[in-house]
Amino acid sequence: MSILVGRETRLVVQGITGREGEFHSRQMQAYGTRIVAGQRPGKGGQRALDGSVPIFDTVAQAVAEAGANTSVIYVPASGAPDAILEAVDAGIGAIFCITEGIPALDMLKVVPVVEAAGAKLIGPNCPGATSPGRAKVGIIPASIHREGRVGLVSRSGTLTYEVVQAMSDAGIGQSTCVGIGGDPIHGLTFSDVLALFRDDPETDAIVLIGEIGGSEEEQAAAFAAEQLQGMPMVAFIAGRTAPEGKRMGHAGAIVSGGMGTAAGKVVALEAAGVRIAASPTEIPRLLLSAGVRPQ
Amino acid sequence: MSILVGRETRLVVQGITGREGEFHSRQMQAYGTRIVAGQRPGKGGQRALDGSVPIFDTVAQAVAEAGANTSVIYVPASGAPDAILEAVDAGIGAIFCITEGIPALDMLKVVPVVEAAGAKLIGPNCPGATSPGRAKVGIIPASIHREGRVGLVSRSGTLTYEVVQAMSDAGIGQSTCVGIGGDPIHGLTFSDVLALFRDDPETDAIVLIGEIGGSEEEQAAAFAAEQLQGMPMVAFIAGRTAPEGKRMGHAGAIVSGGMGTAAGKVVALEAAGVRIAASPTEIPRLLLSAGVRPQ
Amino acid sequence: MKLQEFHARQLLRASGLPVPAWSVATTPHEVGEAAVGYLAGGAERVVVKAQVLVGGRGKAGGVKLAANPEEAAAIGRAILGMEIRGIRVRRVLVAPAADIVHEYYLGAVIDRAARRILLMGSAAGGVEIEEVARTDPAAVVRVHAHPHLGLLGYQARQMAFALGLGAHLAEAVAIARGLVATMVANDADLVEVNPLAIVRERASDGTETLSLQCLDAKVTIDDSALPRHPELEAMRDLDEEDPADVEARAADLSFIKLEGTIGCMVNGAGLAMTTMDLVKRAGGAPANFLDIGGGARSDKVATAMRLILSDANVRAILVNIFGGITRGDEVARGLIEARAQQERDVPMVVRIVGTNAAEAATILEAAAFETATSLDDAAARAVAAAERAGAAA
Amino acid sequence: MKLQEFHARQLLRASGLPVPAWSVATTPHEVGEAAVGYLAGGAERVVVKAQVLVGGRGKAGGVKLAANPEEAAAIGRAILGMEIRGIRVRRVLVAPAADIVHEYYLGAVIDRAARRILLMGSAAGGVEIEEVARTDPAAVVRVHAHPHLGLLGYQARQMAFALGLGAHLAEAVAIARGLVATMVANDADLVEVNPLAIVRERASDGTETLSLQCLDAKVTIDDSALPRHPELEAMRDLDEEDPADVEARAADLSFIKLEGTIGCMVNGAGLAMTTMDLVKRAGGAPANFLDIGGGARSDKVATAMRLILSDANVRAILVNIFGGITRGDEVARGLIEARAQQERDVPMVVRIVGTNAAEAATILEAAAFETATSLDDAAARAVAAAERAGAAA
Repeated sequence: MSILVGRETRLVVQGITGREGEFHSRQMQAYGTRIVAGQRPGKGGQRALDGSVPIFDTVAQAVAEAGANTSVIYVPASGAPDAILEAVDAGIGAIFCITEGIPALDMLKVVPVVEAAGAKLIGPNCPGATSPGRAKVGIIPASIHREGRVGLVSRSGTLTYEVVQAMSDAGIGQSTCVGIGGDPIHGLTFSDVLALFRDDPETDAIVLIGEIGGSEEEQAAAFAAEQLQGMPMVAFIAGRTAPEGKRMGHAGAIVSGGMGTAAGKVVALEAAGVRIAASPTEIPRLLLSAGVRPQ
Repeated sequence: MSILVGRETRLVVQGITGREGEFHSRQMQAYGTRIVAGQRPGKGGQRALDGSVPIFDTVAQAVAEAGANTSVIYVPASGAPDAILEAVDAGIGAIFCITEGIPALDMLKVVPVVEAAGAKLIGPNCPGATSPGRAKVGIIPASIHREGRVGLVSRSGTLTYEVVQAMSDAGIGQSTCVGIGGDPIHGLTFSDVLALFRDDPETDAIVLIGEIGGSEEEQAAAFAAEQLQGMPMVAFIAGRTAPEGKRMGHAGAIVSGGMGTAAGKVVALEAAGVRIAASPTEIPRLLLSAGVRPQ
Repeated sequence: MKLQEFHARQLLRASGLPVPAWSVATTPHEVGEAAVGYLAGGAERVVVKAQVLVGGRGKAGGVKLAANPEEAAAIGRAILGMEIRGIRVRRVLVAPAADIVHEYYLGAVIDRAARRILLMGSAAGGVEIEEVARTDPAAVVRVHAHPHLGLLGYQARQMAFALGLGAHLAEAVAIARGLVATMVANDADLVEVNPLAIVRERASDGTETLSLQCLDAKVTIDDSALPRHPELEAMRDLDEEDPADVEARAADLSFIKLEGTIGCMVNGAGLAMTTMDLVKRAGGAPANFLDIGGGARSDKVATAMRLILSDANVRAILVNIFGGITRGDEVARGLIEARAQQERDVPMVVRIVGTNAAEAATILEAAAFETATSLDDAAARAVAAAERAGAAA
Repeated sequence: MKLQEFHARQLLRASGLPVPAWSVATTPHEVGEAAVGYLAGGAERVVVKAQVLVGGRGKAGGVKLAANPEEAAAIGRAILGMEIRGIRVRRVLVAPAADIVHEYYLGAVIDRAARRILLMGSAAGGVEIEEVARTDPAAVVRVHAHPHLGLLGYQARQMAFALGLGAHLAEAVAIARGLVATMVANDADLVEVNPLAIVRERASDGTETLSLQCLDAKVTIDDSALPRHPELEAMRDLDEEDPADVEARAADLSFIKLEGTIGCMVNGAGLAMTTMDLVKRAGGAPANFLDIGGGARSDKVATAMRLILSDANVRAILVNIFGGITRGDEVARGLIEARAQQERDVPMVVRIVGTNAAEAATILEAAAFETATSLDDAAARAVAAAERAGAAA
């Protein structure tokens, strides 16, 4: 098994005809991800990816006619909230929104609809998820992965790639790597993903890559203390040197009113028994010392 | 037992200081209904009904401080949707909205919120409910009732009183009489109330008073066919002579595009094994012939 | 409340929908003037449409095309003053006739069962949607708007694709969303465009363009919402209303005139319908639906009586009151007052039960009213009284 | 994006909130003129407030009262041109001083954990809400707006009653709902009124009235929403921005100037923060946060380099690129171009891994760049280089 993406994934790419959509669709297909449909209003009936994938006007058609169960969104910010709602309405179970720059108030409206429908939204402004050897959805580079039994969840993109690369280099493979996105309002939280890893028989340990802003790391710490005893967990928190009141690139990465500091998150996680890495390069070492075996 | 209202009812009256609110509160109290609170923004701290009932500014206070679990709304149409939402948010389980003249689009917004919270809304534009000998909530005259084991559900007010009076005169008592309201968009439907009667050990037979417009009687027929076999059911449908395209007093009582006719409803109910009364006065006779015994 | 077509067009246009130009004319001369303008502007013909709130204008000869101003004026002369289903035409709408490539239907209603705004579309425009629904249900496309967020972009696209409007996607999406937005902004319970049409237009250099346009508009407003829309209340067409309806509304009575001979005065809508049904069952025909509402006082009773008697067909009156909030004695006193003012002597059967029914009985007896106790009995007596009065007349 | 107080007041007023009159002045003369008007209009004093986007204006002497026009002009002269936390005051706001009976706090923010708009209120106005939350958490009243329906009437009433504003219920409800409406209409992520005050006003006949008024306003706009609000983008105060920030925004780079000596150029926000953290851990201090984004081309690299070097404190540069979408060789070529244009010679440590890292290594080696492979090693080398450069300077 694995979480969120795997061999059972039947992907529809929303915005498959755009530059990013097409580029990453090729990467995903090359990795072995089963892309069953593309979607682009007005291009229904055409085919994408050298004729290998049918394009539909609507996600509902992609579900009905191609059996899509997962979607990935490469639609500009102005259209992305609608794309998410369309996927939810079509009955898609897992929706990965790569799009960056969606206004927070739009997401405040979208997230309750997603939750009421029981769907899983990953992102927006996220790199997607990869279950090495099975499937990848999103934009995480394929080359950095190694099959294994450590689950990774992160708010970041390239920082995640660094950590995954370091793990793979150390012989530590991953069950699934999930980027939940850098926006303040998004779908699955750290705790949501931790719960999925807890229930995944092929995940033995967890790496969490957090950053300043919000309180999801603190909530994850509470979840870990209650629900993940016995499962080794290592965390790294970015932004210890970030000044207060400034957005550090990610819309969600901001310390304000003394809340959301890296120090606070580190304290909470340590109190929950999570090992804290001072640098991403320390993560493989901490995993090994926690009993994770290279494969 | 009984449904919706009973000895366990702890009522807050929203709009207790208005003319209608006060008048009917006295009637309800006289009947034995436990009114634990009144609510009227700005009159918190005062007392109503000759000092017997505390008034609160908010429904949340009425719940927290007086333990209200049921509310009845006598607030003008412009404020009633907000009053319903306030009751839902305060955790009230059963909300009776007596108010007439709420725009349909307001109710389209309110009903999904009520349903998402798992609360029960009865009305708007309804007379309320009475469980004879236990409690009454709303405006149904107390004198017409008789304790017994027939449940009654209706879209109408005075027509209901007629039927209840006729039943009581014939010695047929009621478990609970519920008016679901004459507006096109409302809370509990006929089928919802039928399901409550099905699960009530003290209800042995059901009377349904429908009228033209909408399709709730047809849905109730389908429900009865599937779920109420073995429970005698009698129905009367008002509006056989109503012309198409005109609202017959109730906002919801309209035949349009050939849909919502009395004839269609009668056919559907008859097909489900429901006995149809040609006049309200026939109802007691049909109940007796269906095996209901006078008490 | 139904709006006239020209008012409905105003609302659609205010929501940004593409509604072609129109004028409203009340004289043949104005019709001709309007035609001059549109024909000079490039239209090959103009359409003249009777502005009445009843259906079937076309079949009744209330919609005609004209190729020149003289013909337009002549048509205007023919239509203005014409009666359509009993309604005299006082206004016509004049508009350039469109070169229609294809007609669609698009309409928003309130779906009571789903508790959502329902947008219905059909590629078979120009005919009534109920007709399409009956003969070819699969040809009706249905999309429910989100209860809080309205019609979402993807929903509008689904409608557009299902109607085969992919080539006009952006226009169709804007129109579908605009239709629902019009409904929400105005508290309408129906907003209908039929036909929505692909229209061909030729520029002076001969190039042709195709665009989606709303060629007709039907809007009805939720009566319950009128108090918060004075601008819509102001659109009410009093010319087209029966004076009795106007008086009933002023007195806050729910009154609907029917074809029969037995006037009905009842408290409560369900009971009022039932009373009509029982009159019919007893062999008579109700002259009206009339709900005097809860807690009706004697002045309301007097107004109700006047409304009933304003109908010359009425031969008997059936009063049926179940006293809950309404007090029976109050109604009885109202009846006596009303009878005193009454110019026409019509037999009356009165049934008052419930709150203060005994007091009412005493009052009615003293005033020598014919009374009844059961519903069925009251109906039978009223029918008999009407028959007697009919035979005497 | 933070708005100046006078812009924030405009937005509140546009939403119908009670914001007393104000003027904006850029010269002492204008301050005096404005004061004349308000004092003539009945105000006993006027308040002159520096318009800057940093906190602590009051403590820095940027907010003063004046009893006559001369005093107002003098205060204007003192404040205009003053520096507050490094920002020069170019504009002041002049307003009649209110006779404050009681001060409240009311503010709307986005609650990330609850995924709702959160309205916070406190009866202890005039102080920062974070301060109240720290010292007396129970004194902060919290109400979450409905995600689709906004702040409902009953929620606004709950807030009003909890703050003890029952005597001003209608006003408080309108202000609370207006605050959230302002947030939604403008895609703000903060709308704050502090103080919201009960103000006493005396009419000429001596009668006193008490009313709720918004005496200060703070609004910040969600940067992601600025593309759909050109009218708000136009409120951006370029005078108050570092030219480097303006250039970064134009080049679509995420750049934040800091106090240290080691310039950082990284792709990805998380990695950029981490790079700063590792510089610190290695004993150095980062001069900036800089995310060049995904798929950055060589021209973007050149702009990034120019931004870093515009800071005179920079003694070394650390380039850290993880090639995913971004191609390492492209960045390497960009670095060579940038170095060629560079006016100041600053040591550079480059780490490029991931996509096309091998090609990048070849290019960098040929151009004699100092390279590193691990993150920690790169940080340590950059710190060492900065120390050498510092010692040499």
